[in-house]
Amino acid sequence: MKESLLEILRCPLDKHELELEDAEYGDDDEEIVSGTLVCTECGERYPIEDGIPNLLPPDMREETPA
Amino acid sequence: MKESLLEILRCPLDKHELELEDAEYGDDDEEIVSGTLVCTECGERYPIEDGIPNLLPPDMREETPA
Amino acid sequence: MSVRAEFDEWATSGRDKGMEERHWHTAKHALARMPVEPGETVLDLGCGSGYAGRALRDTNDAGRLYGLDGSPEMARNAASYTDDPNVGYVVGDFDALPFADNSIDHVWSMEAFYYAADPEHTLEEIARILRPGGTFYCAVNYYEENVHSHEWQEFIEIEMTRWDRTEYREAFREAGLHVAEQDTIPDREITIPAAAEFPLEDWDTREAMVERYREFGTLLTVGVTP
Amino acid sequence: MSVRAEFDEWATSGRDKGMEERHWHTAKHALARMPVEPGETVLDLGCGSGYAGRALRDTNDAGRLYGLDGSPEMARNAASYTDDPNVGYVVGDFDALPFADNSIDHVWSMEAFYYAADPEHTLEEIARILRPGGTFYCAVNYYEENVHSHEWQEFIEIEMTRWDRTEYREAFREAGLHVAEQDTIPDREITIPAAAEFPLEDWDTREAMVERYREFGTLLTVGVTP
Ligand SMILES: Nc1ncnc2c1ncn2[C@@H]1O[C@H](CSCC[C@H](N)C(=O)O)[C@@H](O)[C@H]1O
Ligand SMILES: Nc1ncnc2c1ncn2[C@@H]1O[C@H](CSCC[C@H](N)C(=O)O)[C@@H](O)[C@H]1O
Repeated sequence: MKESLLEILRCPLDKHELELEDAEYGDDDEEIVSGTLVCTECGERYPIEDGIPNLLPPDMREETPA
Repeated sequence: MKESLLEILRCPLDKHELELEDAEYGDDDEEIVSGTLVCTECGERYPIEDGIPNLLPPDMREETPA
Repeated sequence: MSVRAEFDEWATSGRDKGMEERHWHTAKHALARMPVEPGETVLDLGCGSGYAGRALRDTNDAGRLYGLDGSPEMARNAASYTDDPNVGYVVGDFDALPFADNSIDHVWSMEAFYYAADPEHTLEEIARILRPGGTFYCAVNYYEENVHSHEWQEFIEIEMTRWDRTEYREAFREAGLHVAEQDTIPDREITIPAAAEFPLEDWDTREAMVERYREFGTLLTVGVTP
Repeated sequence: MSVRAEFDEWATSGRDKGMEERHWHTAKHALARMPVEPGETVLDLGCGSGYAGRALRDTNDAGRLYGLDGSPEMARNAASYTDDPNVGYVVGDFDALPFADNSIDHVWSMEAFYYAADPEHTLEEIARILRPGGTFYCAVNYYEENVHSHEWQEFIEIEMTRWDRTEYREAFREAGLHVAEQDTIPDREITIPAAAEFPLEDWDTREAMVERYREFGTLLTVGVTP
C-alpha cells in the first residue's frame, strides 16, 4: 500500500485515525509491504500483509492459512 | 387545465402566486377552459386559451394567429 | 424567428409526431431509468407532442404530468392526444419557468434544452423548482461529440447551445445540481440501409450513419438536487 | 462458512477471473455512466479480481482507485493483476468500512452488495464515507424480479439479501441517499444456443435463458449523497 492511503483509512470499529508502526518499505521506498496500523483511539492493531492492509474487524480476522 | 395546477403555477416574472379570474369551466366542471391568471404581486395578466394557460413572459407572448 | 413562430409551424405541419417517432427509440431507455414513484409530479420541458409524459403516466403511475412548451400550437397538439385527467400542458419559456420553488419531483427534457436562450439560467430555474433529491433527465442528440449533428444549426434561426459532455456536467454543477450519471444511448431501431444504397440524401456513407445512431445516439446527463 | 473462507476458496480456484469475464458484459455499461472526474477517488466494494477499478482508471483518469474485499485471497489476486501505482486494495468488511467520513467521491459495487450481513447499515456506511454529491453505483444480478437467480442461495452458505427494485430504492432513501436512477442492463453478449440445444445443464428452455440475460440482466440502482 501507498502512504497516501493512510490519509483516508480509518479504524473500522470507531473510525479514528490509524498510526503506522514497524513499516517495511519495498525497493522503491514507495510501497509499504508490511507493518501494523494502530488505532489512535482504541489501540486495536491491524496488520499489513504482502502490501495489503487487513482492516477486518478483529472478530472477523482469522489467522492467514499459511 | 385543472384547478390543481394552480397550486404550483407561479408568475414567470417574479414567481408569486396567481389568482384565477373570469374562469369558464367545461361541461364536467373540472376543466378550466378559459380565464385569466393574475399575478398577486405584479398584476401581470396571463390568458388561459382552449384550456391551456399561457405563461410566457409578456414580451414573448404575441397575439394568437387566428 | 422566435421559438414560438418556429415551433408553431413545426406543430401545424405535423412535425411533432415525426419527432415523437424518432426520439422514442432512445428516449424510452432514458425514461425507463427515472426513479419516479407513484403520485409524484413530473415536468416535461419542451414537451412537443407530449409522448414522454404520457409514457411515464402509463408505466410509473406518476401522479401528475405537466408538459411545458414555448409553442402554443405544440401544447395544443399535445393536449389533443390525451384525455388523461392527470396530464396538463402549459405554454411557457425555459428562461422563466412558471412554477413554485420545490414543486416538482422530476424534470425530463428531450431534444429541447439546447434551444434555451440562457441555458445556465434554465438550469438554475430547474434546480429552483425541483424538490431536494429531485432529478433532471436531460437528453440531447445535438452535442459537441456528435459531429453529425453540427449542421443542424444551419436549418434553424434559433441559436442552439452545443456543449460537449464535460460542459454539460460542469454547467449542471455550476447551477447546484449534482451529476449522477452521463451516458450515450444508442438508437438500435432506426433502419440503416445496406452499404450499396449509399450515398443517401442525408448520409454520404453507411459508416457515418452507423456512428451517428448506433454509437453517438442520445447524450443523457442526469442531475440531482442536493 | 464465513465470507472470508467462502471467497478465499473462490479466489484460489480462479473463480475471480470467471466472474470478471461474465460480469463485464453488463458492468461496463454501468461503469460508463459514472460521472467520475479526473483526480477523483473511487472505491470498489467487493472488488473480486478488481477489473472495475482498473477500467475506471483507464477510461476516466480517476485519481485513486481502491478495492475493498472481505477475502484476503481476492485482494491478493487483484493486486497481482496490476502495477498501477494509483490502484490499491484493502481487506475489510461491508459492515465496518475502514474509511474516513467524506473521503470517497464514488462507490461502485458489482454482484457483491447482497452479501452484506446488514445491508441497511452498509448503505449508511456508504453514505458516511461519500462526499456530498458522491454517487453509489450498486449493480446486482441477484434480485427479486430476476426469478432465475433465486436458486443461487442454495449454493452458498452466506445469507443473501434478495430485495426487489422498490426495496432497493426505499433502502437507499432510508440511508440518506437520493435515488437518481434505476435500470436493468441486458447482457447482450453471452452466447445463447439455438433452441434445439436445450435443455442445457443450467437451462431447461431457451426462453428462460433469454429472459435471464437479455431481459432481466443486471439491476443498477444509483444513489447520490445530498
Ligand atoms: N425556450 C423555449 N421554451 C420552451 N419551449 C421551447 C423553447 N425552445 C424550444 N422549445 C420547444 O422544445 C421543443 C423541441 S422539439 C422536441 C419535442 C419533444 N421533446 C420530442 O422529443 O419530440 C419544441 O416543441 C419547442 O417548441
Ligand atoms: N461482507 C463482505 N465484505 C467485504 N467483501 C465481501 C463481503 N461479502 C462478499 N464480499 C466479496 O464480494 C465479492 C463478490 S463476487 C463479485 C466480485 C466482483 N465485483 C465481480 O464483479 O466479479 C467477493 O470477492 C467477496 O469476497
